[in-house]
Amino acid sequence: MSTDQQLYGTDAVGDEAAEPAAIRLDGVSRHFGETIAVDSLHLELPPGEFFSLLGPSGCGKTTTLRMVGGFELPSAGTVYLDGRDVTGLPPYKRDVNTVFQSYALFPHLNVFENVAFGLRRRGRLDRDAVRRRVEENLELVGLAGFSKRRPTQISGGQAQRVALARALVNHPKVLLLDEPMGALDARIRKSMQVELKRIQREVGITFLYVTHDQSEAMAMSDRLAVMHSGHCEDMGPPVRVYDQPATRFTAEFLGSCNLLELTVDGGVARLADGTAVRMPDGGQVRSGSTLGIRPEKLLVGPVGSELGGVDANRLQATVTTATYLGASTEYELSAPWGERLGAFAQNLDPDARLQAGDPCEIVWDPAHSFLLAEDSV
Amino acid sequence: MSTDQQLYGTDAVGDEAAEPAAIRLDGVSRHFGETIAVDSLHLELPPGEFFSLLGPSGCGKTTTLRMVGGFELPSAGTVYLDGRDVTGLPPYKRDVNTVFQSYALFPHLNVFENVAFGLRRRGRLDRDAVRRRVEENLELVGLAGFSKRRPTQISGGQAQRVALARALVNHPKVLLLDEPMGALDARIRKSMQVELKRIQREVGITFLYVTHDQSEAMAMSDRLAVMHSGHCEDMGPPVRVYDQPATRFTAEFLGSCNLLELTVDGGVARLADGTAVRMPDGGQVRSGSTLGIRPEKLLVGPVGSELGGVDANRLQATVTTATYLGASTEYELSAPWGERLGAFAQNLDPDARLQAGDPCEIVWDPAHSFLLAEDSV
Amino acid sequence: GIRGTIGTAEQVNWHKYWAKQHKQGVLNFANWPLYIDQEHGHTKSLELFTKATGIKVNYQAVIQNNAPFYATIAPQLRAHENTGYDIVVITNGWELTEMINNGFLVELDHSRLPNFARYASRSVKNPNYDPGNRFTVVWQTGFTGIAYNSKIIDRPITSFKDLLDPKFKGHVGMMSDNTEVGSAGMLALGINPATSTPKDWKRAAEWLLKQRPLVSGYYDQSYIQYLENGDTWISQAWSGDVFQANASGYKHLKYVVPKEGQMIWHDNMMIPRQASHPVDALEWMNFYYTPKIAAIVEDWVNYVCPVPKAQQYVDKVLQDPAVANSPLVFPPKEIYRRSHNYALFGNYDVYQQWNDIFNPVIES
Amino acid sequence: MSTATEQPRPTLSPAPKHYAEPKRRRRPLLPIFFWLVIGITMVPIAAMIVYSFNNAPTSRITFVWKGFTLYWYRNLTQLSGLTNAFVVSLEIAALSAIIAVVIGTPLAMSLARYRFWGRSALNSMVFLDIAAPSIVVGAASLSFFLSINLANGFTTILLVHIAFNIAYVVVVVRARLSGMGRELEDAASDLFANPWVAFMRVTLPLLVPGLIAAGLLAFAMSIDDYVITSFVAGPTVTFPLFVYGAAKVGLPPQVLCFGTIIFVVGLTVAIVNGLLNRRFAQTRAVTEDSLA
Amino acid sequence: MTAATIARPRPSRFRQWVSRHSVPYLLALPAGGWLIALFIIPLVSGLIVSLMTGNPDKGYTLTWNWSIYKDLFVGSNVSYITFLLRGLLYGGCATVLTILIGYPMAYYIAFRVQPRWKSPLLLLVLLSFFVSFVIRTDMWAFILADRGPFLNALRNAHIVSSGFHILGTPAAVIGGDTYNDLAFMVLPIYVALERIDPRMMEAAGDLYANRRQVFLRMVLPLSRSGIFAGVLLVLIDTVGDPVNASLLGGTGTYVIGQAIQDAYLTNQQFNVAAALSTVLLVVLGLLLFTYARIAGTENIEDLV
Ligand SMILES: Nc1ncnc2c1ncn2[C@@H]1O[C@H](COP(=O)(O)OP(=O)(O)OP(=O)(O)O)[C@@H](O)[C@H]1O
Ligand SMILES: Nc1ncnc2c1ncn2[C@@H]1O[C@H](COP(=O)(O)OP(=O)(O)OP(=O)(O)O)[C@@H](O)[C@H]1O
Ligand SMILES: [Mg+2]
Ligand SMILES: [Mg+2]
Repeated sequence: MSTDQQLYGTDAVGDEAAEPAAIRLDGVSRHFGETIAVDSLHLELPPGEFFSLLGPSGCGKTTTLRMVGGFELPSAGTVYLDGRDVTGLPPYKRDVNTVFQSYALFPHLNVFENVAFGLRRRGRLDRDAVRRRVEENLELVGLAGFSKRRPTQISGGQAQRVALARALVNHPKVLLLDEPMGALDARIRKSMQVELKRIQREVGITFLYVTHDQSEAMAMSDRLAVMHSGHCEDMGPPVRVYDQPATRFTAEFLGSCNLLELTVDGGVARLADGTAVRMPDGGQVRSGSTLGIRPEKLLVGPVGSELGGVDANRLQATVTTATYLGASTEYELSAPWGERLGAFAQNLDPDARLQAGDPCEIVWDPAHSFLLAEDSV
Repeated sequence: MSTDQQLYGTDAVGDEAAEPAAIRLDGVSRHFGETIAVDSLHLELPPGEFFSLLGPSGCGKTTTLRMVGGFELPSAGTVYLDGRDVTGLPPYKRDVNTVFQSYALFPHLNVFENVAFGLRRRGRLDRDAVRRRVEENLELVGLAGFSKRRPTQISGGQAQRVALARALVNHPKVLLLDEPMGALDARIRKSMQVELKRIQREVGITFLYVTHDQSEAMAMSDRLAVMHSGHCEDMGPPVRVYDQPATRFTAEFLGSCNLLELTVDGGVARLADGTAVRMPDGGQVRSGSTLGIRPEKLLVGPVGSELGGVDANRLQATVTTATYLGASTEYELSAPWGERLGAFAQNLDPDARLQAGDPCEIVWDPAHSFLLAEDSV
Repeated sequence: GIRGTIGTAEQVNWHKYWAKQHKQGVLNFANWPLYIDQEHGHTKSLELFTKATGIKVNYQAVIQNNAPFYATIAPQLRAHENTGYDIVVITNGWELTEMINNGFLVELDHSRLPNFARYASRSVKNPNYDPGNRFTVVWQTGFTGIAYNSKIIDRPITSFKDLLDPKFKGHVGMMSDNTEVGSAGMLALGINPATSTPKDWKRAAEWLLKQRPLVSGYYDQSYIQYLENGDTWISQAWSGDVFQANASGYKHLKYVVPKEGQMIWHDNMMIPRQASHPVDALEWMNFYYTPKIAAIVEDWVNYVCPVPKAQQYVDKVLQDPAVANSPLVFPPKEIYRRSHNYALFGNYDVYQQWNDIFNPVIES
Repeated sequence: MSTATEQPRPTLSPAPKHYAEPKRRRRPLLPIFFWLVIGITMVPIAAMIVYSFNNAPTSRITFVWKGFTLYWYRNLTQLSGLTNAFVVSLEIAALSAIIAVVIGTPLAMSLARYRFWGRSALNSMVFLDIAAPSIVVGAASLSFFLSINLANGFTTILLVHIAFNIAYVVVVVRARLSGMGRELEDAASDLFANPWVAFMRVTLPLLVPGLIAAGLLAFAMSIDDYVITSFVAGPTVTFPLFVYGAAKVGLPPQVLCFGTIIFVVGLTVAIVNGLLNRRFAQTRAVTEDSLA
Repeated sequence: MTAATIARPRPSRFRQWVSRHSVPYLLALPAGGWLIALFIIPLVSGLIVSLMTGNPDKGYTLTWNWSIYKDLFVGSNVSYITFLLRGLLYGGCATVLTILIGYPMAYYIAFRVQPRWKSPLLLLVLLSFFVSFVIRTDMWAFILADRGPFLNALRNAHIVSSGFHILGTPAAVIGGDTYNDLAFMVLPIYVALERIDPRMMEAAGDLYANRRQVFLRMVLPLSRSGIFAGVLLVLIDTVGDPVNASLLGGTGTYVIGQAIQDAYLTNQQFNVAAALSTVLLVVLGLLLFTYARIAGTENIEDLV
């Protein structure tokens, strides 16, 4: 697995000596007949981390989660919880709890009984202790008054909180969440994100969070892994992964991105039309490697407007479409060599906005761009 | 209906004399037993306009659309399609076509037959003509090769295009779309928006578009109406409605928004802590009226950074949370008087971003703020 | 393979057998529907029996037809298992022969049947199908002749030939039981079924097929309804049914003993080999063969009474001269003389031959 | 609205199945036809109920109305043959229903919850069991019992009834299970319930209405079966067999009484169960939606 | 990965594999076994018995007498072929009738009544099932009897001639089959119709299809699977059914079902009976298979 470590340069590997990783996947794979859902995956979560698995539909996120939870057996590889090999253990013998995408609340039990279910099964506590634990966890998710309600009598957001409480009440070492917000609508979702983050900070247990919504992942995670057809494309803190993606897929999946082919002559990197461009520091460019610039890093202004610093890269272009989004405007620009570029500008004065057809100047700071080696492309 | 006109100042009413409106709703209402789905609604769409009905779930958008399409009969009011009263006509006698939220493609017919369905029913064209028309419309939506596929064998995005072609092939006077992107995921959605806009420009027919996604509405519409529990809250071009919302509901529905209570003494408007603030021009302020500022209009910087112009409003505050979203960062700030404010900053250099706890300076240009009279609140 | 019946019989010493048996106070009686007295659902004869002997009778009218019923109990009998019945009532015919030949029946202990010896009519003693009544005693006797609707048919009916009269086309009824049909065919040709040969059977079948176009249907016990409501004008018929019909208001239906003669049959009580209450069964047989009980049953059933002395009882006590004086219920000698027995089938192959010849007449 | 499902989902967002007032004109042909047919189907039922109260002189049903009486109900058990037959039918129906549910439910679970070699074979077997013509099933069973020289009677009836009831139970319960989705069982085992506890605490409680329904269906199928039973009954007489036999010479009124009683009881049970289901329906709806 | 975690022995993957994969078989075992022992094997033994020869006296022994299938239908003195065809004819007519009657009813419940009325109406359709099959059939015989109230009324009103009768005619048998199996047709069609998204019909209307066209081009094609399921149930049930034929029919309506019953239960010709039932099974199987091919219905199992 050494190769992967170099590639991902994860910061978690070092300190095993101290305390064992909360979760460790060691070359775990899962095949369903022909389809390879997960392909020799390596993961390592230090205790207390909020870690997200991010990826398009069908990339193997759920399967990975299910293997950690014990709902699927890996076809190969080992799963460690807390340094212990649990690969073969059934779910009910693992110190892990899950918040299911559809919550999977027991419709025949009321909220209280749902939350108490796990404690009852373990039977380590007497009735009062159970009552207290359940009460305080309902408190925690802000559903103090709802004990007697049935799952059918509460809203999606509330159901989601119940599912959370039902998992947390067992004080698991690790909490698994499979697109817990999938069923919620945009507004509730936003507040739940904040809520969830708060709770994680309070209880301080490890969260393994599955989602295909990159903004959600970036907003909440300490680290995230971008998965693609069963294997891990990139892993690291959100800022790193967003600003310096390791692969083209990551770059594009985490939000739209301009990717420009580079040619090198005379040690200078040039764009398609030959314009010389400054590179980000430390990026050694080869012909065929690609320069990436996020649309929000492209400053767009009327020709001659003095945007950016002295050592910024500059291009002339024309606006092809300007899409008004309220808070911001999205521009589609055509570069001199005809390629389409996307730019993104926060809206301030309405009259400052460019219209389709306007000529314009594009500016970006080399430090805001990144390089992709062609092999990763 | 006079009152509404004053309130919305629609620009379409005047020119009935010239050419009749493509759609005109005249005090149309629809009751379902107790619930009032639509409440005496007035609408007027000039030919060729892209008009959006925007509003929260259950506000009556679909019902309105269904009445235009002829699937519901109004409880009161009249529906005109280019000047003709069609209130009582069944759908198959109206020169209108609909793209349904779930597409409602006929599962037992292949793509070609689905698209040809309307033409065959009308039977005005011979087989070849039908074939040609269908082909060219599949062309138009970029599904040239798909004639023989069954609805089950195509993706959501493609199904969506088929539904569109199926409607457009009949050259209707008006096209009705009920959350046509509802079932698509964010990415495909984005590209479909552009597609749809392009097509509308090409065929140049009137679109009545229903959605509850404000950015979608603003990105595509010439004009939009914000609906709320059956009646129209505000109507106009996106920029106007976003930057100068008529009501509090509109302001908040179209995107998050800071709303500050104002008090007036000595002819000067002051915030809760007494700071004097400059008003947008022409806004006559009364005590109890509210000042609205969109988060992206709030510039946030470290204390002493010289942001904004000379006549900008300035406040000292501290960052409570900073949420990283990749392209931008969302700040929650606490104002001196304790109120929470939202701000929104495009990400440029990572190190320029503020962290939770940092003291900061908030700046906004009076022209970027708007006033709400308390009665509208 | 599926076990056959032949060779399943075993030698029994009936003295020892009866010595071992004793009364248990229960009797499971399998009979045909509507074949015992019923007054608003009460069965006087059985109630008297229970009162007299303390034996509780479990009377079940489960027998629709001989063959099907025999088919249902045959497997048990072959397997030497209890059929659940202590008395079953079966018409003389192949099934009965079969049961006797294969030792499926208990030999009756006539020392316990004094009433049979004393009261039984000569016509039911020592029948050709069960010499010496070793295994069976008669429950009812019946005649199969011709009945016709005197309202519609004005000329007298005297012969089976009349069943061939084209005037009656589409209104002639026949029985669906191939034994009855076959016998009718032979009588029509002047053949005595009891002594008939397969060659005769073929001729009879030809006659019947000739007659077929006139026939409106081959009916089971429902034939009488068709007579009553005039769908059939002339039909093969059982004496008792016609009598009951007359009694219930269809006076215009006339029963005729054709000049070629009529068929006589006997429904017999018998005890299956593994029956669990044979003594109780014998007690009932004995009890039944008293004028009083026979009369009570007869007054309702109206077939032919096996106990001549019942006539007085019906007449005097039950005050029912119609039944008492009916030649069909208490027939005079010469009626018996004009009655013929069915052909006897020695083994299955013969019976099968009969079926193959006559089933095509009926099944269609 | 931001789940990433690629396929359109027709069942979302309220789509009115019926138009509320104001209505368009419709000629009431359908309702008239519907109620006409229903009316016709009611005729024999009505006749049965009415004539069970007819004061018939003989103990065969007759057309002429001789006045109202409860006599036949009061003397319900008068015909020992009929009563026995009815009791036998009840016993067989109850036993076969219970056994079929007990052994059919696990089969349904394995079919609904697992992918395994031979699954489709089992499925087709269950399907065939329902689809096979009863006359063939009856005949085949009889040939079987004959060839193993097993004398027919109560036992054989029971064996065969269980055999065909299993299929009905499996179909009903399987539908119920797939409606429930396996997520709940996953959740239970995630909450430290071993498979057995998970079944007892989660699956079973949610399955109860389904089991009741299955049981009732099985009971009905068994108590009403004539064709198959007629082959394997031997000398044993069940209610339908008795009725069939009696039908040839005219039914005793008590048959109608029993029929009426079955009718009333069955109807009430069905209605009660329907209401029960309605109560569970919402809960099922929730679990189903959340899976969509 | 500390030495400790590495050193810890891992439980045998194989044992888990077995324990997890044996579960479904254990669950399926009782009922599956039961079905094999008392459904599949009997079906086979039915075939075996048909290949036996003998008679109830001597018993029957397996002689692989395939020729019986020829003998039964070619030059047999009892024309079983007629009975078979008659059964198919009656069954077919009944099936068609149930479609013609059942479809409108299902349509009415599915589309024309408020949701809360649907299950009550369905219950009405099912109501006759709460009366014993034999009783309700015989009640028809009782009501339609030649001297029964219904026909008498007709005769007195001189609507029909005095000779007119219903019982004993093929019409009576087909009618009985239709009546008894109507619900088997209504239910699956109703289910299929319920599955149709009403917006599908609105879409058709939106595309200029009037109500007739909406029905012909949308509803009918989309309810095909329901009709198929109905045909499956009704045809199978009616073709072999002996009860209606013997209670409502007469001598001219003798069908294969009765033939099988009589061969078994009257004449004890076990081999003949077994052969007939095997033939019936095969014929029905082929019929429905070809129909499935024509109707292009996917996975028949789903229909049940
Ligand atoms: N039980 C299963 N049987 C067969 N294939 C499966 C099964 N479960 C998952 N797969 C396949 O494995 C791949 C990964 O599935 P998985 O559910 O992990 O993706 P995912 O990332 O969770 O997608 P989504 O975001 O839609 O939930 C998919 O191609 C899926 O089709
Ligand atoms: N057929 C109906 N019967 C009863 N109430 C209805 C019916 N159709 C709509 N309503 C009610 O009318 C109101 C408006 O419904 P409508 O579908 O127009 O809202 P909407 O804006 O389309 O919501 P969404 O965005 O969820 O589609 C809702 O309260 C709904 O419950
Ligand atoms: Mg998933
Ligand atoms: Mg809507």
